[in-house]
Amino acid sequence: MSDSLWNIFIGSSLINNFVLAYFLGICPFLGVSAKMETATKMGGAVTFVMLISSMCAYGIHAFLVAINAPFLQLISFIVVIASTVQLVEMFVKKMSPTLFKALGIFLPLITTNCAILGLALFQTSKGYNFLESFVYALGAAAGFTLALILIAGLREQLEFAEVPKTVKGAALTLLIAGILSMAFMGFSGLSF
Amino acid sequence: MSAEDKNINQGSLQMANAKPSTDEFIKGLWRDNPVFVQVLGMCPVLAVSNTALNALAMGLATTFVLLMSNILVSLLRNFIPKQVRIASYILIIATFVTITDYAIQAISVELHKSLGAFISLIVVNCLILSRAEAFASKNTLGKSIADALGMGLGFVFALFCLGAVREILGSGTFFDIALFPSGFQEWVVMILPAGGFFTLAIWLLIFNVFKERKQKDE
Amino acid sequence: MSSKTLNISTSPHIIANVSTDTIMLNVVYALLPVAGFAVYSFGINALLVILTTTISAVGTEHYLCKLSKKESTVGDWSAVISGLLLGLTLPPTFPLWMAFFGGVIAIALGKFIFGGLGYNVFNPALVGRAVLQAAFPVAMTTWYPAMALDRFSSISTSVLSTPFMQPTVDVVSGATPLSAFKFDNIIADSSDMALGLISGSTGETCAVLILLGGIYLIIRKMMNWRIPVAILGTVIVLSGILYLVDPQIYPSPVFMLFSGGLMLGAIFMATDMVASPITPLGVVVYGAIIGILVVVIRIWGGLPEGVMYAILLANAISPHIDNMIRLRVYGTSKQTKHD
Amino acid sequence: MRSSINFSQFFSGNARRGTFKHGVHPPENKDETNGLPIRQFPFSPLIILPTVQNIGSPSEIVVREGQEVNRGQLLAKATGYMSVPLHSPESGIIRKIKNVPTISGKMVPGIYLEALPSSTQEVMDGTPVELESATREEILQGIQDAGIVGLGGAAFPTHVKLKVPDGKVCEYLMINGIECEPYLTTDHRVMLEQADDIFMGIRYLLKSTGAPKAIIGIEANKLDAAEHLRSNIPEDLPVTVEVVPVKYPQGSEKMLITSVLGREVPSGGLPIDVGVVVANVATTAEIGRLLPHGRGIQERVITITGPGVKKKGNYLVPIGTPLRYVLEQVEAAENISEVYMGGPMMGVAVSNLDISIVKGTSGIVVFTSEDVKRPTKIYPCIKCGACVDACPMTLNPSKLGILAKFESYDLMADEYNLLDCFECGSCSYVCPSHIPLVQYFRLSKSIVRKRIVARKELEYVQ
Amino acid sequence: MTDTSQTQVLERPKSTPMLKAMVGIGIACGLLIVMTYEGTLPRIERLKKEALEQAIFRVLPGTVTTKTFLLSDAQKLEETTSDEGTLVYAGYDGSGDLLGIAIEGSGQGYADIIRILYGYNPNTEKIIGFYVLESKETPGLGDKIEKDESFLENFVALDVSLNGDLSTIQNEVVPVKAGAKENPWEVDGITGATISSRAIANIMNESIQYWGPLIVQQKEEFTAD
Amino acid sequence: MSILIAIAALGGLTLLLAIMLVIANRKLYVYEDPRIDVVEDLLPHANCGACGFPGCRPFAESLVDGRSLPGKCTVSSEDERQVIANYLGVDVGAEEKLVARLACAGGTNVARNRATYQGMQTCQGASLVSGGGKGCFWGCLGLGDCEEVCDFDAIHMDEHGIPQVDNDKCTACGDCVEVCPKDLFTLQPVSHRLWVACKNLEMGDDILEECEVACTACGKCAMDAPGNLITMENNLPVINYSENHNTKDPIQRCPTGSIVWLDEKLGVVKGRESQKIIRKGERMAGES
Repeated sequence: MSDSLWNIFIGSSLINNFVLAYFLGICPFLGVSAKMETATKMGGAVTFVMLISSMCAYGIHAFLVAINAPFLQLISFIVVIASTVQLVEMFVKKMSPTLFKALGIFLPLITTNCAILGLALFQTSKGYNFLESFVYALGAAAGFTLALILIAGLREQLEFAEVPKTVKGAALTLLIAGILSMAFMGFSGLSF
Repeated sequence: MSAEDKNINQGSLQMANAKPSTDEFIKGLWRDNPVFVQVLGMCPVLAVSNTALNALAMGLATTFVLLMSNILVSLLRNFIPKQVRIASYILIIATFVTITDYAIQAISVELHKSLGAFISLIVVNCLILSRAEAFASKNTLGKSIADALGMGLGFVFALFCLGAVREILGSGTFFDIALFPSGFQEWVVMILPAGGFFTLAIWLLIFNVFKERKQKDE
Repeated sequence: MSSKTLNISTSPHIIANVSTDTIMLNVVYALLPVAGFAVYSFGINALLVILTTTISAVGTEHYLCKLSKKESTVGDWSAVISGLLLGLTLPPTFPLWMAFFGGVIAIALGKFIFGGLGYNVFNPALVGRAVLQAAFPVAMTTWYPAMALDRFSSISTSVLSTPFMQPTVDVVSGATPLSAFKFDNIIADSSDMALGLISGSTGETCAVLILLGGIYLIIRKMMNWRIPVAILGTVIVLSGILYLVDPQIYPSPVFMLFSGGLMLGAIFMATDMVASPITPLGVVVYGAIIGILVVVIRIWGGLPEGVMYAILLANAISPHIDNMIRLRVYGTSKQTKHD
Repeated sequence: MRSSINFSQFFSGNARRGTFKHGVHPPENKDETNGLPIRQFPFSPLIILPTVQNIGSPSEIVVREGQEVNRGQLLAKATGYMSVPLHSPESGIIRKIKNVPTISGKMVPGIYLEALPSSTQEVMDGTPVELESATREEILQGIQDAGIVGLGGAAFPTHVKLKVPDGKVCEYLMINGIECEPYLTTDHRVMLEQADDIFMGIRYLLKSTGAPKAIIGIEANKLDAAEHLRSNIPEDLPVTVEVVPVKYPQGSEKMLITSVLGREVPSGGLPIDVGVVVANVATTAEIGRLLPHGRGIQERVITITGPGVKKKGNYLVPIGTPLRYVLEQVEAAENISEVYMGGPMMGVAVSNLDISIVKGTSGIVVFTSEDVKRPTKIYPCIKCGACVDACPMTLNPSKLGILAKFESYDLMADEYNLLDCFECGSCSYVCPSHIPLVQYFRLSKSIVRKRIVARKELEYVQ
Repeated sequence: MTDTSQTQVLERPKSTPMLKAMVGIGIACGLLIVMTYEGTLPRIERLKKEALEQAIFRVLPGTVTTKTFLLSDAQKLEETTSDEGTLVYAGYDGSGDLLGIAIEGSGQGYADIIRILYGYNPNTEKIIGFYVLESKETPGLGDKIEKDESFLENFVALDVSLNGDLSTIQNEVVPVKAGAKENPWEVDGITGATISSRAIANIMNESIQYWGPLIVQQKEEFTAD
Repeated sequence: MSILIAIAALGGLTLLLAIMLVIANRKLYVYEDPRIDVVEDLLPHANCGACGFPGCRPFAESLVDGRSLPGKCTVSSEDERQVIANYLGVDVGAEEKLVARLACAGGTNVARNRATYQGMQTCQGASLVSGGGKGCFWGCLGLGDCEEVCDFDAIHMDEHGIPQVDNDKCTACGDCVEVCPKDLFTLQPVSHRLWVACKNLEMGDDILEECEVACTACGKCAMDAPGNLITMENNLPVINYSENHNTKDPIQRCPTGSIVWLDEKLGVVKGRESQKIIRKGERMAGES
């Protein structure tokens, strides 16, 4: 069942949004969605890392199939992705201390961002070819960034709202995410 | 996130005072519950908590990985240079996750299917890495085991809380046993992603209310 | 002259004769004919559903205010609007216990957690409906034909189904024009749709009355006319283009306009002031987004109807619209101002 | 992306030619007094003169207790450029020199002057400023010496305002006869009754600013005044009369300039940045009347009106007349509850009847407890956008109000142009939720200004 | 400030311990994983096989034994023991008579791809059983395709008989509205789950169009011993 | 076979990774003093700014740099400061504890209102409307902005609408000083026992119509005070704290009690002469 690239993109960004439908990457999502600025930066970082790790994952998978060692899939994925991310992290720390400060402890946590490993695992299990994987990663990153930015906008606005004290914080973000997740259900079944 | 910061701080301060391991165990269960208080490891909590069984299995799998990695990290803590610690921890964690993955497949293919990719995703559960980084790498084996068990069981508890609510309301069953007479209207939303968000948010609210009450009492 | 002290306050010392509660009350007035027609065409069932949602929304608002030790805000009529709107978007034979639950959710989740009136980033009624749609998809898509003969004499058993139990389907379900189009490629008669002689949610069927209500509010300047105009305009243009491309596959703009909840959504839901942008250009963009999403979801999506999702999504986007589209402040250059 | 998009004007509606964007239409309530000619107000037996009557520095008292002074005699001299002298409004004896209350609530040094009952109240003349021979600077000096401040209400020293800075050219002298405040008819009557003084004043102003042309801006609800002025323009004077639509706050100089010339005064700038100098019509008339005699200002025209007053009218009131005395004379009602100096849109509520009329008092509006319509309840902002559609500065008062409520003052100033707000009150007027927007903004502005000063000081220290 | 610079120097370790630690851990981990993999592999394969057989029993009721057939590149069906390639499974009753063929099909559902297994009787040219292998359809709505009894009844004897020259099926499998089934080749939809039920019919239609002629033409492969 | 593959693959992979990390470590290393984190952890996280830095982290940085001493942090306890000092091996740098003090005592029981203020119920808002409705222009408006702004629960409005500072809880963060539109708060060392609880610049008894406890600028305190301890400036007594001010004498003859003394046991006390006002005030409070 080959799908058009466009539908793969719509699927991974809107229908099966990584955050709102698969719950991937919730931790950074809760942390950095408070401000638009950090949200966009984080979105950029995740997009970058996703594209890299999607390509890495494609290569690794091909390699592991070649040497007939499927049992090494998970560990190789995570190790390669983690090291790539760590490189990025060091690079950012060196190049832009302000960006590093803004993303704070979440840069190392990109490594432990399920969205990135999830992407690698899903694209492999769906058996996408290189181009499809790339589009899939692009869609996933776009969806992640979209969700992040939408929530950041709402949270920024709710900074200036009389939110009951008990609800403030993670609970509020989760509730918004829940409502957004329902709104995204409107995209289900979307295909061109 | 301040809750998390605080916890790490507490962790680092606690290494100074010699507290018994039981403390490490109990704190993870309730006071510093990884999910409800620290808001860590959300992905599996939300994704596989649509039935109580899945939640329990996932929780136990995570606890196993957490325990084993905490043990290893604690043992190797003086051997691993600081710069490569994260990479090493991830290696260790990934190994145990792979092991768990195969073990669950060997137990039940059905269960493995319903947990899906989320077993593999235990690797990136922030909880495990943060315990390895913040606790096991600085503490003795005994304490690390206690911490892992406490946090792990706290995680199981949280997952179970979610899974039970979502399964009972969403499917009208509990561990696949029908709880209600036939004709019960399932609240489908509970097993949908949105329901996961809502249920977790409501549990967080309950914990917040408890916290506020306690503060008021003080 | 009196010896008592004068009152002092800040300028201006006179105010225009409008008040938030009168605005809200007028929205209720505008909704009443729609609700009346709903009762006329779907009978006693619709009446019960609308009453239930309204009562539960108002009750929840009152109770939550009490719980948070605030003065009850029931008097501003906004909860009544949410309850009424929710009732108008539900199927006529919707179980009352679910409707009640929907009213509670609309206020608690759609409004209270954000800090009450003025801070609800989503339209509360739609949040309630979205949860109901997700929770009870079957009940939410079980339709009842309009103008049934026994509509005033009998109450559907599904309406009165026991709380927490599945409704018993006792009526021949009538498909909505949209689902008929989506799944069976049948296009309903447009004059029937305009007059509300079709099945659908209680309040979405009579486009004429909805339009009249909207015009009343626009004349009284209690509604931003740009929003419905932008939404309906976008839908007409987009579906018009598609219709011209291939009238066999794509429905006509008239059908798009009068079917489903588009009218009700465009006029009464999307215009929720709190959850929509504030600048004139902003609301036009907002309306256009809703229009595009409605067409996309209806034509290419898996669901027959997408107005609710479109508005919720646009609600989420509206802070960004407000952030990006601002009025040029008097005396500032037309170029982007940098600090 | 942050600023608006160019064609936003198209969507914002309300962008008629010949007027500014947005604005409101409060009920005018001018009919009761606009037909009443200006009448001399009785001299009060006691005059209380605060030394702070203008924006800028206070004047310095040059008389001593017990001294007898004549009407028009200098009582306090200017203490610098941003200051004007104070002249005696009545012939009398200085009773006391001590702190007196002002409308701002502050106590400032002041003079208690007891009128001499037998005095004829003849005005003392000074050195005239000859129109033909005086230089620009001499005219400005003459205006300062006459103690003239903006009589429209702002009380900004007129000579400062008229000064065209080096390098700037004044293309138009704009005479502001708009009077958009409800209730007030002061300028209306001045234009009808003091046309000659106005034209004389314009001569002085044209000379001092170097402007080739003067425009008198009048709102369409004072067509009789416009007609009267138009038909009396001296042939040699390059003056035109422009009638602009009735809309509040047309009388703000920025709005007037936009309406008449289609130019926008840049944010943070002055009218002279677009080649215009604006003077209030009453101020102009006063200049035309006082300068040829070298007199100081001792009285002004005030509209005294409102439901709480029996003898409504336009009065020529000596400056320093205590408010209590004024209200007694016009037979104010027993149950007065609110008194405003200025109009109801931008005027200041009086907290204490012991204060007195000052140069900037353009009107007194009295409400009784029965007429006051107070918002009973403040609702949360529902983002209806009424304020956005009202703000003449095209700000976003809704957002500003929410930010002010949550004390994000810096954000208000940096992102939402708080400091461009001139507190016209349009937003509060239309707000259905009765949010005290103007008060929020006034507070926010004062805090932001304080912070800016503090920041500058810090930079200076560093 | 001297101690600060000292710390800085101390913070930079030598490279060898880093290399040693990493490689050591890597090798140890590799060992552990391989051991687990090898240890669990037989059981996992057995479990998988059992699960597959169970599924086959469901779509071909009464099956006692099964055989796996591979579709070769030359469009030939051959019995096989491997689990690679395009496979179908034949089910036989106790007396060794062919009950039917279990065929896998997949296609786009409402939320994601749906994988189904259905039983096809090449003798009667009817579909005789149906089972959902994998679906992420909306619980309570789309997942009725697995539970709805009246829907499953469609597949007890769904007519997919071939046309005269055995090139394709005579009547396409057509989804219709719930309760509107008139012909044996029509599939009754599910109220409220129209898309998912349609998807099943479409997947089946596409699949049987392909497999029907193939299997009937090589029917003897299955009966030959 | 698969064992060999696994070992080779993983070994190779980790080796590659390690090499990469080693290189990265060399090339891209950014040094940050780890003590900053530790010190920040030890600070109270109040981010109150009383130390003169924008928050706890910048203060921690300056502590580690040696630019400031732990004593600057007025929020943390003596012990906590000592811990930081020990950790960094520096002096605590003790600073005397400061507390906020209010220069007004004109509660609703003794002060008159000129007008009834309507609008925003904050002092800052009210002060913009003719200075608020209070008779005394300089006096406390009593709407509690300081209570609201205090993060340490150290300020509470009493029954007459005058803020009372809890000396134990006050950290001298200065928020109340900043927020008070009438500038009535000052930060003073706790050892300053004598202070003036009035700020009105009027002279003579006229002011008493507005407020019974206002300073009338009679100058008796200045006369009674030893040496140059008190001088009158702008109709108000000014206390020269560099003089020895450990005497209660100046307050004794104050007719309105506007100069006060902090007694260790009794709290804030007023002079003999003003006792009648306090009694009167109490009685009035009882009646209302």
